[in-house]
Amino acid sequence: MQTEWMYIGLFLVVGALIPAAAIIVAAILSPRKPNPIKESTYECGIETVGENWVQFKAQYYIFALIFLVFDVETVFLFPWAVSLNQLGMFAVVEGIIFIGILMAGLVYAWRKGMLEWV
Amino acid sequence: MIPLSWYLILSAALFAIGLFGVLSRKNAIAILLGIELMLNAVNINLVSFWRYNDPTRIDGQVFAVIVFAVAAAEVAVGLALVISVYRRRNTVVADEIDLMKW
Amino acid sequence: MDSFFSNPVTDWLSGVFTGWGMNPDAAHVLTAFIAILLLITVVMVLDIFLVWTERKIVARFQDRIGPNRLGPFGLIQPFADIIKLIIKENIYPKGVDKIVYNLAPVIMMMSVLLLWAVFPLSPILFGVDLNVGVLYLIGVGSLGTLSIIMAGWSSNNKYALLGAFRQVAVMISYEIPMVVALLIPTILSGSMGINDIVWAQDVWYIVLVPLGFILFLISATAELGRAPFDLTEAESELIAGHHIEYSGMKFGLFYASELLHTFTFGGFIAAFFFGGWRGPGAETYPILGLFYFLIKATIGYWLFGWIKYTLPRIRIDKMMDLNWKFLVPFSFALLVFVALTNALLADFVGSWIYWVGMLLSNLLFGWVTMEILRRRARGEREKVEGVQPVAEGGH
Amino acid sequence: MECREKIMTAMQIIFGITAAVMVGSAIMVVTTKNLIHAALWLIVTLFGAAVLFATLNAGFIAVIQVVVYIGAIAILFIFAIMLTRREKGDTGPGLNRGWWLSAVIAVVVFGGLTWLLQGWDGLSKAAPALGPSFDSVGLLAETLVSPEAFVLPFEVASVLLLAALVGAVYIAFQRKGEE
Repeated sequence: MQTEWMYIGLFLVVGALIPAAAIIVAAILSPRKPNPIKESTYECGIETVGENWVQFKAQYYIFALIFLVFDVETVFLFPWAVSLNQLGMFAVVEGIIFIGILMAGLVYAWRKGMLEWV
Repeated sequence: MIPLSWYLILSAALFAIGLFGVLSRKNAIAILLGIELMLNAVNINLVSFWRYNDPTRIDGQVFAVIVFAVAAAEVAVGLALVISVYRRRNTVVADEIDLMKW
Repeated sequence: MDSFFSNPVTDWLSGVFTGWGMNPDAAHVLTAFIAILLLITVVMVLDIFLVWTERKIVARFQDRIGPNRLGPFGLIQPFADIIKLIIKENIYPKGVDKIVYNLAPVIMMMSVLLLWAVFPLSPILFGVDLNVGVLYLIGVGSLGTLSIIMAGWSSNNKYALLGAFRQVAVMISYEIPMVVALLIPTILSGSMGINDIVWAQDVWYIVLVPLGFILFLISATAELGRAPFDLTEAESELIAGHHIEYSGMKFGLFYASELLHTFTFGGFIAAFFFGGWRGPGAETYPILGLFYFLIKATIGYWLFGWIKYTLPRIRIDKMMDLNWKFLVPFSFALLVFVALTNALLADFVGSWIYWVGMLLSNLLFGWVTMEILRRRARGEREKVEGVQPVAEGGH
Repeated sequence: MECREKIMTAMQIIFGITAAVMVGSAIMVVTTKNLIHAALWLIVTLFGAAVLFATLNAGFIAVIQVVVYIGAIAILFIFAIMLTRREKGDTGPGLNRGWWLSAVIAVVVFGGLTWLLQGWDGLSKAAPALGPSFDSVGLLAETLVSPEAFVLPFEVASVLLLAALVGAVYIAFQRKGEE
């Protein structure tokens, strides 16, 4: 178990080093002649107007929030799915109740019109 | 083997740093970041106690999973409150949100 | 079972290192390091050829020939591309957050390479046999999401930020149906390990749960950010999404990681639904398993390409509607349904009754869903048609 | 036996590096002015915690840490920071006037906790060895769902998540006509 995770860790290190090496090699080999026009922010050829920091609407947060709740639900559903074969019908009913309760949340958000993007 | 004390001291350190963040940050979201650190310290404790006591009793891991759910609920509601306050009063500085103070 | 890190070859190699007077653990780590380096090099070379394949496929779909000048069939073209990317000027736009800006493509590529750590290539050739493999897949995917946010935020560009946020909103939304689609093989095989899932597929899961396969295909397409869900490449509105300000090798990494990600997901589709490396004689001759697996993975990859070059892009609000109002409820209903049928047919596991029962119940579920959708569509059409005479009167 | 001890030393080195990174990034979380940077440092800390869970043989918890904290909670934080900011970077000091008092309290808490731990005799206990067939994921799965153990918390968790979803969505939702 621990050795498996050590391999994963090693993989992570190598997997980060190789792209990093690619960027570093490119940075060494490539020319560098900066000028203000070249470094300006890209905006379809016109001059950048106003702050680069735009205000976002709350809809992004709503979706991230619903996602968070369902993501945590998977924490519980994966053990449930693994033990389903051993525990049989009881576990299935349990899972149905669990999913049903959460679906109520989705239905609530839906009925309140919170799932509309616009 | 790593002694149990290492984990516990690390988690105590994280807890203290999180506490400092909660007490001293001005921004309400930064305060929530500090709370996340504290919850993580708790999780490290739970899992290391599970590992060092009796791994065949899985309770520690179950508690950790429940802590995940609680942390998610806390963050969701906390950040929603911050956003709601920001929309009404245009600030996220905790000191200025003193409507309920009096 | 052997794995990529401890098999006769690596044992022999670490034996050689030990013979040179190295301590056994260090030799083991060094061997694993070499194995990983080798695997990643092979993957990167594969990635270079994927660039060529992608360009050839898109050319064929658009009735062109594609790269054909450099070398036979233009095979040397991707190498020329790489040389160009390496010697391109290294531009830092005004106001970028340099560390985060450079870290984003690295994390992106790393998140794709990490998937190969659990890739089941053949019965004896795989990375780590994690017992939480499926969840590992999702966790690594979330690193990719993170890198998109980092790229968009650090670029100091409105469009990059907006594109990144849209992309992330889509990715996290479609992650829910994907997770549920992955729960279905987990239920059927009773394990989260990818190897266990492959071993459990006496009958391919695409036969048992075709709807699960379709669900996974749709959500994986969105997760990969490919058409019809490639919002960030909506050139007319968002230019290029999170990687507008990237050029040279950093852009190259984003591009290469997208292609490799697609191929990797083709492989996971093969592992979860097409029986992985399984096929006649694969268990006795593992090399045959590798062959089968690569063919299946290529079919999966080609499937993504087919979808990408056939369907037009979908608007973001339609995409969100599709996910939250159809795919999420549908996926959970399917999950419950599969769990229920699986429990009801538990006595027949391994016999043809189970397989036919699963398939028929799945088809029934799909038919009922289609019928409900058809009814709703008809109702909405009638609503629209009721208004139409007024519109026609204007002509 | 000797070989085994060397692996343990390797584990200790890994633990040391992870702990140093975690403490450093945690300090950055509570002191950085730029909130996005604070959130990114928090992600580093959380990733470190995932590594620690892996060293503790809790693979499931480690993966869940990445899925839930990095994949969802951190992203929620970043979204919230984006929503509540009008200009890039923070203006004014990030810490309030009494920050030194908070620092003293934090140090006292840390000192108190370590002092308490020192007096406890269970501290030097070695971790029990796990057999090769020990499957903590399967065990966790059975315990979490089985009727004799944690079935009630399992269901209550879903109620908790439902309450959080309904409450948070209700609070954050911008009704029509508002602003």
